[in-house]
Amino acid sequence: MSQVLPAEGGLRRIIGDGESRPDGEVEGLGPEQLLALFRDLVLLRTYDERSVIYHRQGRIGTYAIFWNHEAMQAGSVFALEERDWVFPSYRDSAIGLLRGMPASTVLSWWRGHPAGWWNPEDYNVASICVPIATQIPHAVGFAWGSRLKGEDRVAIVNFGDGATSEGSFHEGATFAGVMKAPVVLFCNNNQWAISTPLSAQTAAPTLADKAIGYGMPGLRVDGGDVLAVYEATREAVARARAGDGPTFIEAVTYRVAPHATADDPSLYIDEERAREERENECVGRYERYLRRLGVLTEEQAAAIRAEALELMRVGIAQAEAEPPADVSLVFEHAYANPPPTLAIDLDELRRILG
Amino acid sequence: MSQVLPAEGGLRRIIGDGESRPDGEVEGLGPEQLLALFRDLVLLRTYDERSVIYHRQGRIGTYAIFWNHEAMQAGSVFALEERDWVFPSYRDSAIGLLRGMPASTVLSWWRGHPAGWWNPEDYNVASICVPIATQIPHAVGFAWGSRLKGEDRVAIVNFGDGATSEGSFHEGATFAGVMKAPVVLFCNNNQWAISTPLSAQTAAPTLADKAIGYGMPGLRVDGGDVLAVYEATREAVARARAGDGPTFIEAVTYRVAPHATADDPSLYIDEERAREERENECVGRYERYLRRLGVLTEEQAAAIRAEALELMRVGIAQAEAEPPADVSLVFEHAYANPPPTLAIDLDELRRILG
Amino acid sequence: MKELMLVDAVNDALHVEMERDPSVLVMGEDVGRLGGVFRATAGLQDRFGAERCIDTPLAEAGIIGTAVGLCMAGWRPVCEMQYDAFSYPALDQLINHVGRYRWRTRGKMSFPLVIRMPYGGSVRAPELHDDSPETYYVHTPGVKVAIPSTPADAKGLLAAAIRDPDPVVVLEPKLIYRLARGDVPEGEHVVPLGKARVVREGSDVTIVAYGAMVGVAQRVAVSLVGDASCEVLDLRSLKPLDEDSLLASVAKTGHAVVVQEAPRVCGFASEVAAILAEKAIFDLRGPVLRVTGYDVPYPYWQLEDAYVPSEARVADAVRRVLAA
Amino acid sequence: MKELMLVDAVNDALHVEMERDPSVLVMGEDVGRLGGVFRATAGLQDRFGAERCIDTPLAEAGIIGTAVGLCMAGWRPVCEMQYDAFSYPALDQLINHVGRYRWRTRGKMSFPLVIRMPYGGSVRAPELHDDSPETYYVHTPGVKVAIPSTPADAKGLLAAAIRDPDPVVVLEPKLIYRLARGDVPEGEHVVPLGKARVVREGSDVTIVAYGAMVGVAQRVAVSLVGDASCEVLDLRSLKPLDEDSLLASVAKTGHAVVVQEAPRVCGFASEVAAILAEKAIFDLRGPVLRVTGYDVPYPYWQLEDAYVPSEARVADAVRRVLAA
Ligand SMILES: Cc1ncc(C[n+]2csc(CCOP(=O)(O)OP(=O)(O)O)c2C)c(N)n1
Ligand SMILES: Cc1ncc(C[n+]2csc(CCOP(=O)(O)OP(=O)(O)O)c2C)c(N)n1
Ligand SMILES: [Mg+2]
Ligand SMILES: [Mg+2]
Repeated sequence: MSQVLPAEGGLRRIIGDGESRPDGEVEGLGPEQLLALFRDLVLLRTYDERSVIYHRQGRIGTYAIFWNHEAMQAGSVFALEERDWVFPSYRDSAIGLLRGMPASTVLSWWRGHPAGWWNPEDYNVASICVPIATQIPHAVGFAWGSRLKGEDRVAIVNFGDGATSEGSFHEGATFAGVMKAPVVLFCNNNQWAISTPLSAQTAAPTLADKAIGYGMPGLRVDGGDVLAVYEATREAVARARAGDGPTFIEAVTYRVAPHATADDPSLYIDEERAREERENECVGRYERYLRRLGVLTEEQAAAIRAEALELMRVGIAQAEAEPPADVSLVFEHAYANPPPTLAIDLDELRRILG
Repeated sequence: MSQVLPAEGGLRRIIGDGESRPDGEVEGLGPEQLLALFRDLVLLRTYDERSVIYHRQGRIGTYAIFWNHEAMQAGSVFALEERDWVFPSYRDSAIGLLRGMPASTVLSWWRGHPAGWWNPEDYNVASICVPIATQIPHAVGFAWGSRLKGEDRVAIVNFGDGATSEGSFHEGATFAGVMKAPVVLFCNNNQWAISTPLSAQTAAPTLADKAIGYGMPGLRVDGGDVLAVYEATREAVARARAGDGPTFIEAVTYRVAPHATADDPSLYIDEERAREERENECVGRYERYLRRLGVLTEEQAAAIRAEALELMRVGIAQAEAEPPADVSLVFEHAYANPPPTLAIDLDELRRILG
Repeated sequence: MKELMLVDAVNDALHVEMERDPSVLVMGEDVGRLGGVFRATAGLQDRFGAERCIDTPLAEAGIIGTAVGLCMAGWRPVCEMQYDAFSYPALDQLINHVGRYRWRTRGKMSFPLVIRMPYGGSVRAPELHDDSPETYYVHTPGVKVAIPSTPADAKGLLAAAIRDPDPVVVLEPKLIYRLARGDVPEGEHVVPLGKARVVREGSDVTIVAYGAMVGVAQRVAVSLVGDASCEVLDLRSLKPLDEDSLLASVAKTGHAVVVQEAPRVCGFASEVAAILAEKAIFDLRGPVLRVTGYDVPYPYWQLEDAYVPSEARVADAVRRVLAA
Repeated sequence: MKELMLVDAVNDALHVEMERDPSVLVMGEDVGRLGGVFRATAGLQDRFGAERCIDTPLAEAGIIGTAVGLCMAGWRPVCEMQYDAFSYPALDQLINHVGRYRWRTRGKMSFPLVIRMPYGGSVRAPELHDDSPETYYVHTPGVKVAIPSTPADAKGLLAAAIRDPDPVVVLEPKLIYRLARGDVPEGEHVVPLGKARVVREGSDVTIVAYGAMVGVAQRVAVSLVGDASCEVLDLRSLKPLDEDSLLASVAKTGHAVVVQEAPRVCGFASEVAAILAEKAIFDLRGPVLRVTGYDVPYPYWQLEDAYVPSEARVADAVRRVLAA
């Protein structure tokens, strides 16, 4: 029976508020790494803000905004080795950028173009998962299977608060505990599932309280504090690597943007609470921390932003330069050995399309 | 956010061991009730033992044995009012007997005869549920719906330790917590799911530890102690009636009989542990308790057994006297307004059967 | 009569039926405060309260599973699945319980629940917002399936589904939620299940369709005027199925083309073709052609127009059956 | 060659393939210590260890969901679903991931998992131990489906499924697990997917069947000798389907009867009939009749013989197609 710490009550924090609450530090993170983390945050933030604009311009389709989720994405991935795998939810569509995936790839996904479908093995990033919570068993199976093969690979799976209500979460977490899979179940608790508040999702005191039911530790961290997210994930990854099994991390934040470009949160969200959160959004919070620490200058920050913007300019240009997809792609890749009917269907389709 | 007691560690017990551990008493249970409870236990035990014989004699089909589960079934149902509903698993097939259902009905179910399919409203006992854990959302919906209608009805749902791994358990429990449904989730933890031990089912320290993840209290009780089961259930039912929502009860026992008549436990079970448990089986344990209390005499016990045996004799006779099912029953009852094809199919079938 | 978009006709039906029968409730993800991601349930929570228009946890099997229990408590739940492909977690409850429970009680208890969802493609959406799952539902015993193609039918079929004592799955073609506009009777309006609609009379070939494919069939029929006289039949309800109208039409035309968005193998078009091969074999003067989605995953949207049956593909099939 | 029962041929295939390929593992409920409730996996845990023959938690969606991840880690999982009707909780993973993931990676990653399960009725079992779920599987893009009717095919088709780079569902007719005995090649034995088997030659009518219905068809063919010359075709694999053998046989006989245990609407018999209505319409000299389970819940076992296609019903259908 695995040793279980009771889930934490308070939220782990490192970054102070510049006033009463003092700044902390993460052992082992030097200036370069602190800057690298800032670069990651800016990259994701820029991707997100540009995407909303591209959507308005009709250059990409519906888009799931992740503004103010960057600290959870960047902080958790920063705690991984390159060989570790990430299993993103649709909310984490751009997480591959942190692994060197071109922006054009993710933009193409949102443009409904085949160039948006990558080979997970190229980045150790699984496909964007649209059905809520269903990627959790995938991550668990991958982690368990890697361990069986004697490979030192950890998997992290990102999902939301709403996802914890799905049977897929439960069955994935159950397997993770039993198989002692080296996996991190990373929950972004932004307190909303589209228009459904956490209070309508579960009666559990905290989401981390679910962890003990799977025999794994449950950590709670401020999801807007990239350093706290990093440190908690690092701890979970170390536990996984040591063969001590899975960890559930609840990162608490608040969704301040619409669920997606098609959504109108004014119908349900607490604007007051959202305004507060916006003023304390995760990228600015970290930037102010670095300034206080004297690790980041105006110029560096500006340069990093410019770099990210440039990357997006290139990205959208490349995405828009993609040649139209050939109809053969309707049939290709569905099977390694397709049933004979598919080739006949393609021929007929070509004949009709002329 | 509902008040949550942390799940209990030790097991609740009332019945002593006749030696070091003294007997307790349940407040409010007088001699009649104590005897009534004994009658229930004997009735179920007799049903079970006769069924195994009937199976060997080829008078019923495969049968899921519940020997030594009687205390959990009888103790929990004894804590309900007639108007409260029971949602049994296939392991609890005879639980309707405690609500006045004729033995012939349950025997007919195991004989694959339509007479075994009852109207739940006649006994406030739902249909026997074969797919594991899938009856849990039914019980939750029923309890929630009854409350919405302003009806004072509690639901109890019985399931096993293995069932707690299913998504249906998780989603049902999640709804129960959120809707504050007046439902009792009663888990018979007999430590086996066919040949799968609890250790391969979950890494949770105890099953009761799952309760906090749904914002409900988790109680742990000795499943072989009918009085402890009764008292814990009474507490949970009171909470439900008071509008304070669901409770999870883990009743811990050990499966000493084969999973079902077709099963060969010698391939996996711990015979040593099983022998111990058999010596401490729940009906005998309660009988010895009543003797020590001086509430039950040899004669009474014999009479109660004879009564139960007679009821089974009548039951099997009635079940075997059922006329063969008419083929029209293949089509009836599937729809209230059947598609027209069904009548045509029946005519054709009658023509062919001649 | 007032002119409504299809999605508003759905909303109208829900208002009218909840008004009419206090045991009807609506439940699903985001159906309450938000009024549904397509606004199909807008206004219901304000009108009937949060206890009869319920925002549920994000758990489809839990929604359908608790709905079974709600039926046992005397409710008539109308469950929304947010999208077609997100209804699959509930298939287990649907197959093993929704379709079987009435039978289990030997007809003593009814399970008048409704499962409604937007379905179908061509909406330029991310993966898994485009499925046509009717086969999974119509193959399941004990469950009925209706699919409207007009605002009036969207209201009338949903009303019929809500009043029906059996479980009914209503698939709403999301592509035309706002594209289809039409006159809808005000107040109570019921379109009985199991009655197909002859959308257009013709003498050479019967084009059988449902949902968003009815519009495609109609446009093909128009485009072929002169070359071929096409009868367009909108099935409206797959189970019960109006076999009489189907057979009558094919007896007249002698030719049939069946259109569906779903993959071909074991799709409903195959069922229609099989019925014709059994009951209209001597009326058929040519092959029965199925124009369907392909037996591959529904593609990224830049290619979806090549996947979903197009006017060109349907017209080509019509020409081929007539040429054969 | 040695004579084996069908279930032992399954067990033999698992031993041979696990021996041959160290990346093959077996997982499911009670497959390890117990060797499966039908003993199909007996001996595997002793032979290959608890890490390659895994007793999983009681969670079907978890089994198939983690199997997807196991594929990504380089394994070839063979998942047992304990019974047909208990595979439904995993349909969501099957439809939304198993059948789509390879496509999602643009063919770069393979998902060579196998889902095998006992299926079908007539075994005098309690409710929900009798389903024939092939439609749910065969309608799903990206997934292949094989169904053996003999011990040799049970071994050979399972071996083919395990070696196939695509996901394959293998449905094993539990009724004949121990009733069907026959010679089975020892060691490696592969029966390619997509090749039907002419069980018996005939000239008047083709009886198309698979699984336990092949035996029924054979017995009917024998019983009708003199009245009608029946060709019996065992499809063996529903996807890929051997259309050539099907069409060749019907081109010869001009008549077809298709038999399945599953409910009729959108069953595979409908698919076969639809293919004939499209590609053999001018060969057909009578209606295509489907003899199937009915569109109602599979009944309690005292009535199951009236539900499952019987020799009498199949023979009656043969007479009717020839009389038409
Ligand atoms: C199985 C399934 N059901 C429903 C949906 C529709 N849907 C998309 S996002 C969403 C809310 C998810 O909330 P949460 O898990 O908290 O993640 P967040 O969006 O807040 O990051 C829903 C219901 C889906 N994608 N998958
Ligand atoms: C969904 C589902 N999967 C598998 C089965 C087959 N099965 C019948 S009983 C059983 C074990 C159940 O174990 P548990 O929940 O502990 O209940 P117990 O039998 O011990 O009372 C299994 C796997 C089933 N009935 N339903
Ligand atoms: Mg959320
Ligand atoms: Mg058990």
